[in-house]
Amino acid sequence: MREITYEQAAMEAIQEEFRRDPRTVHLATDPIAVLQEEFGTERIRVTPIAENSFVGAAIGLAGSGFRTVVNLRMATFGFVAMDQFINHAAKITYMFGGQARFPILYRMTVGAGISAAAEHSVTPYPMYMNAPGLKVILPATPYDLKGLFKTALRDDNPVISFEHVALGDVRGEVPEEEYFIPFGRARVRREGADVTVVALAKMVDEALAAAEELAAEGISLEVIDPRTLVPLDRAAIFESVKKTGRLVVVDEACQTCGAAAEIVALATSDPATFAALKSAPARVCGLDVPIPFSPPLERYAVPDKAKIVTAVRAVMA
Amino acid sequence: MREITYEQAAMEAIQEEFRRDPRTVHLATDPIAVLQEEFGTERIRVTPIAENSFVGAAIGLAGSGFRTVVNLRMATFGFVAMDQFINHAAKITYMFGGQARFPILYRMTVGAGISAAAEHSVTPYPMYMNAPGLKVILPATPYDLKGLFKTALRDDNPVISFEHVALGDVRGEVPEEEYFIPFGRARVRREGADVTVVALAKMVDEALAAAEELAAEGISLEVIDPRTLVPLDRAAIFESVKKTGRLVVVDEACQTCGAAAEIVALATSDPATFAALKSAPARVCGLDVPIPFSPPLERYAVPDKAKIVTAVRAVMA
Amino acid sequence: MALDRQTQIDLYTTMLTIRRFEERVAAEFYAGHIFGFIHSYIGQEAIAAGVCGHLTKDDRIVSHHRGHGHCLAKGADMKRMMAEILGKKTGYCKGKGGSMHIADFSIGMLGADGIVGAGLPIATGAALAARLEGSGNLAAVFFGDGACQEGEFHEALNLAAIWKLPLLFVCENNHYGVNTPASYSLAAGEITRMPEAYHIPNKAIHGNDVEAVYEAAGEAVALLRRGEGPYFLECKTYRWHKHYLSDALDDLRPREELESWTKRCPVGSYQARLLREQVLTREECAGIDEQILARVEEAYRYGLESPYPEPEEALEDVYSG
Amino acid sequence: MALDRQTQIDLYTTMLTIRRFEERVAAEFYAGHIFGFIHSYIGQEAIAAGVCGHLTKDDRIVSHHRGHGHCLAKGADMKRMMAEILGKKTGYCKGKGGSMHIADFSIGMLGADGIVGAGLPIATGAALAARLEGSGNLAAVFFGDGACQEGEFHEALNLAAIWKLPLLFVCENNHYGVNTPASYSLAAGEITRMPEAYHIPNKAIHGNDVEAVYEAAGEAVALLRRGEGPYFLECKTYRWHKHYLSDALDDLRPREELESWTKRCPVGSYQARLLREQVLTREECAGIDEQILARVEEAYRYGLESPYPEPEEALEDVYSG
Ligand SMILES: Cc1ncc(C[n+]2csc(CCOP(=O)(O)OP(=O)(O)O)c2C)c(N)n1
Ligand SMILES: Cc1ncc(C[n+]2csc(CCOP(=O)(O)OP(=O)(O)O)c2C)c(N)n1
Ligand SMILES: [Mg+2]
Ligand SMILES: [Mg+2]
Repeated sequence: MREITYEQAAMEAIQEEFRRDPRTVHLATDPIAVLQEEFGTERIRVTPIAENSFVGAAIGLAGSGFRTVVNLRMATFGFVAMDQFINHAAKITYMFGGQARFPILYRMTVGAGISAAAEHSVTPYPMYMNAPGLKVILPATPYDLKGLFKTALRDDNPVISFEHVALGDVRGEVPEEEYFIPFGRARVRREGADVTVVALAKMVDEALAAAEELAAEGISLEVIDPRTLVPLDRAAIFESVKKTGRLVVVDEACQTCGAAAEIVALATSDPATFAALKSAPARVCGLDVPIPFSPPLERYAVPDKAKIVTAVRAVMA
Repeated sequence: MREITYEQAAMEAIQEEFRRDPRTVHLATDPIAVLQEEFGTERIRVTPIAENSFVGAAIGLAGSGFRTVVNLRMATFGFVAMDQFINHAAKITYMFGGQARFPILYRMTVGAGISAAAEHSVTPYPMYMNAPGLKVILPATPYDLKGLFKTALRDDNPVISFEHVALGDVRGEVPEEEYFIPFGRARVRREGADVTVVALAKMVDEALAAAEELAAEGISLEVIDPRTLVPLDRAAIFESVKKTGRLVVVDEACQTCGAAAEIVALATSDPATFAALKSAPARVCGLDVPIPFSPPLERYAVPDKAKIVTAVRAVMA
Repeated sequence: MALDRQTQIDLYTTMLTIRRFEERVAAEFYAGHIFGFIHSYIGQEAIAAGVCGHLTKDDRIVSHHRGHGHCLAKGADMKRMMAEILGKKTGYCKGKGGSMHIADFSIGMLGADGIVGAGLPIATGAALAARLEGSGNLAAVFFGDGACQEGEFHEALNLAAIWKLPLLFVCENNHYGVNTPASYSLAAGEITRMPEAYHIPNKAIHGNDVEAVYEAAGEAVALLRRGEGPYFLECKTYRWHKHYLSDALDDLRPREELESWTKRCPVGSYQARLLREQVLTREECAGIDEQILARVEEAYRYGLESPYPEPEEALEDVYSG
Repeated sequence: MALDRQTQIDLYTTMLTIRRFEERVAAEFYAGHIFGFIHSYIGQEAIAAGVCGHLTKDDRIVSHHRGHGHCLAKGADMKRMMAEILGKKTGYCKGKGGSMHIADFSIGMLGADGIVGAGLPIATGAALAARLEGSGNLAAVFFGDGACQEGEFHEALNLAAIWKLPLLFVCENNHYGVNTPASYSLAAGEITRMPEAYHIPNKAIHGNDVEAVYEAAGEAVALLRRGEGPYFLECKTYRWHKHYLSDALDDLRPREELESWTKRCPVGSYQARLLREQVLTREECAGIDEQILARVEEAYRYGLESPYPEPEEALEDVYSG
């Protein structure tokens, strides 16, 4: 199958859906040549550096019957627009009693590893998960990204796509034919018998590498990528844990109140899943520190294969 | 002992510390007469309605050797200032390598129950807990509030106090003598043998009421109020769960990625605590919905005694 | 510009409708039948009436926490408004929104909003939609002097200006944000210095004179429909009630100031003028009032008799579809 | 105003120091020895030099993502800067901050900051501190034309104006935010229309002429020290490098525009003038340059030879005390 990059997969999905639906608008602080050439500068608009204004504008467009893609670039800039995200995008459907639909796709990059220091290396999807009304997607491959974007671009709610900054240039197989990946459907990336490893975003690859290493020792990991965090495919996680009896959750976001906390809490408070657990579940998360600049510090602050291996050995002990 | 209200306890702590240290400033959008009379309008300043500006100003004051109390009123307005909270207040000590101290006390009210609808009834401390660098306190009584404020007003970090909107007028015993409550020290509000109930903010009272009701049935609850969420007194929670073998966490914040998720994940991933668990832990949290306006809906959206009782019965089953 | 009689009567009727509605809401609030946070529009009626008098259902408006007047002027159903304020299932938002969040998307009322300044960016989106629709529609956004202190206000002015959006900014300068005077909080002094900085055509008018509002809004709307970009209208006014209806909240504004403004009552002074100019007779006035009071009564009854939502409905409408 | 010789030499030396420092950083970046996001200050040196020439250690500054020049002009230690840029333990922030977050609180340099516009509110706090200290100190904040698009910029202008804070706003208008021209993004056109709206005294000057900057900043600083409230200085300039140093990022700015500005090099043109006016001889110039280059070399060596922090140090400094 042909291979394209993660970012190309995003562009393809946007182009296909913008061709289909003329009531679509794209907002970003920089011009995106490939889109502007095809759809013109009326629909593919360059915004000032004023995040609240264009995150909010998308809400007004939505309430007026338009669908908008907003590319914020780094998730750190999302904090500047948090009023529009949390007080408005998340609540507007509900507080108006469902009388209007708010189809918006917000894109932000997350993650460390590019020596961008504390402000520019954030992984804040847990905060958005705590705001009901937003859907949160987390594509880990070009294939998943395209399929999830196609779904997002037909969904009638504010969807936030968090894309790991290290994935943008990664290539992967993406079919030419149209396909959709439903929200709330996890993907088992590797089947295994001993430990369920739920891994998010870039951590999926680290978990797969850990699985490879541990297989040699006779430890068999089942690696699950939830792909969307809101909605979350609890059933897939519960089923897997019931089979393996062990759970390790790997996430680059800060540990406290993170997605991993939610996944562990869901699994342990489901009586049948809890009953199946042979050992205490473990979290392998970003340290509770801002991301430091210097590479040895930065590497230490985020999870990797070695930390996953250590955690797996511990839950197996 | 004399009784004063929760808000009076706050004022007393601020007054005492403002008397002690002239390099202290208070910022809020409204004039606070009792403070202005004593400390003057240079130090007790009325701000425009522009949250980012005054939340940020406190950071600049701190970096210049001043301590600031910022009263934002409702936590919903904090989202307008999220850039300054998350990108700056939380990270500034760290990203500058600890070369300066940032003593700031931010105050915000949280919670439902006053028919204020979705925007004005938020309980967002989980989001702030996900941002290392902030301390998060959650006083549930006038006594705790005063003692925690006294500590906060000598702490050299940004501290955020989340105060339940329904507690402001509640009276409680507060000694005349000076006292300090250290951060990270939970308070056992009721000792018990069967189930550990960790309850936050206004939920402490609901949990105590549930304990009373269940005592009649012979079920003995141990009710723990962590009082501060960052730092969190894990040891106290682990000890209690090891004793009771059962855990229910009660919090008004939305469930997903909430403080309750963190507490459950901490307890279950501590091997000794996990081993002591006789049943799956439970969360009794705010529903994952924006807070609705209409009283029957609003009441349904947040935890109460009845829901706690049901959850306790389930973990006892 | 002399207005035709029907327009004058319409303006008067809209203002009086808002007045009677708000009076009833306040009365029921203080009687303990209505709860929550109610920001009364009394004193500012001329603005909603004068601006919305030019708008069609295809034009969209975004309102703020003091939003009842905009709803009524845009043509919302009083019964469903009252039901919403009472938290009933038949309300515009099924009881989920309450006073601060009434909306009727079917008539282009995109909602009241409780976050100061936050409606402005949303309105730029509505204006962009109007521009893209290309049929001469426009958007209008109502906001207070307090909102002019928020960064979002400026971002919206800038965006509307560079994109030449058909957006009518309507600043309801009632001179206070809660108890803090705008003269303290706003360095500009004259609010129109702001749009001026962005080259946005603007005008400051006496916002209690409904014909002045109607006339200025009419000129603005004509510009907007021709696609000539945004316009900024500052309407100087005053609220009569406390910031929100409350037994507890103090009103720190000078008494004389309030009195000087209640003398310039938008509804009363216009009634006097219509009588004086013989547009309406006393009897006609009374007839209009009676009709309105009957509608308000009917609306309140409707709200009162409507059922509360079932508790479990709290779980609905978090997401569409 | 004729400057004395020492001041002229100091201004020249500061600019050349920044230039040589930034040239070395760029060279090492493109050689693969420096990484991360480096926003070069080359082309804008006159602004930091001219403004900071008036500041004492008790005055505080807040800088932005393009902050090396402000650090150097405020008197930061080049060795610790270089060590920080290289991510070393001996750096100003122990390697935690990197290029975008250099600070030296001991000399009143409150830090560079990577969030566009966010330094402005922080600077209002530093200015309030100066005011409360009451010793005629002040704060200065540097920011780009891009920052003028953010709401926080406006909130800071308003706050500084109503509180009459001793805050010097220094807008480094290099005409672009990344590749987007300010002429597109800023409706005001002339940036000084903004402070004007807030009644903040202001001036737009040629930011590549260090004496013009020094003179204007001097007048502003005098006002500020007298407690007469904020001042806004717009310095028109141009950056020579891409938005940040990078092999990948495109520079979409017109070539001729860049060339027209490199011809107006702040360092080169001032050198020519000092030679022409016989303030310095060619030999003296060469001597200054040699000294600076030696310091830069020493700083780079220092940085290079310094150890990286131990990984576990990532856990330190999240909180003070
Ligand atoms: C972002 C934000 N900050 C603070 C508040 C609290 N608040 C509600 S209304 C209000 C005053 C607003 O003044 P103005 O915009 O002039 O409107 P008015 O009430 O005078 O009609 C304030 C401070 C809020 N709702 N939102
Ligand atoms: C809030 C925010 N939005 C976007 C960015 C990404 N960004 C970094 S610098 C920059 C351009 C800033 O332009 P300007 O303020 O003129 O400074 P210059 O780079 O021209 O010196 C942008 C958009 C950011 N850092 N912060
Ligand atoms: Mg007002
Ligand atoms: Mg620029």
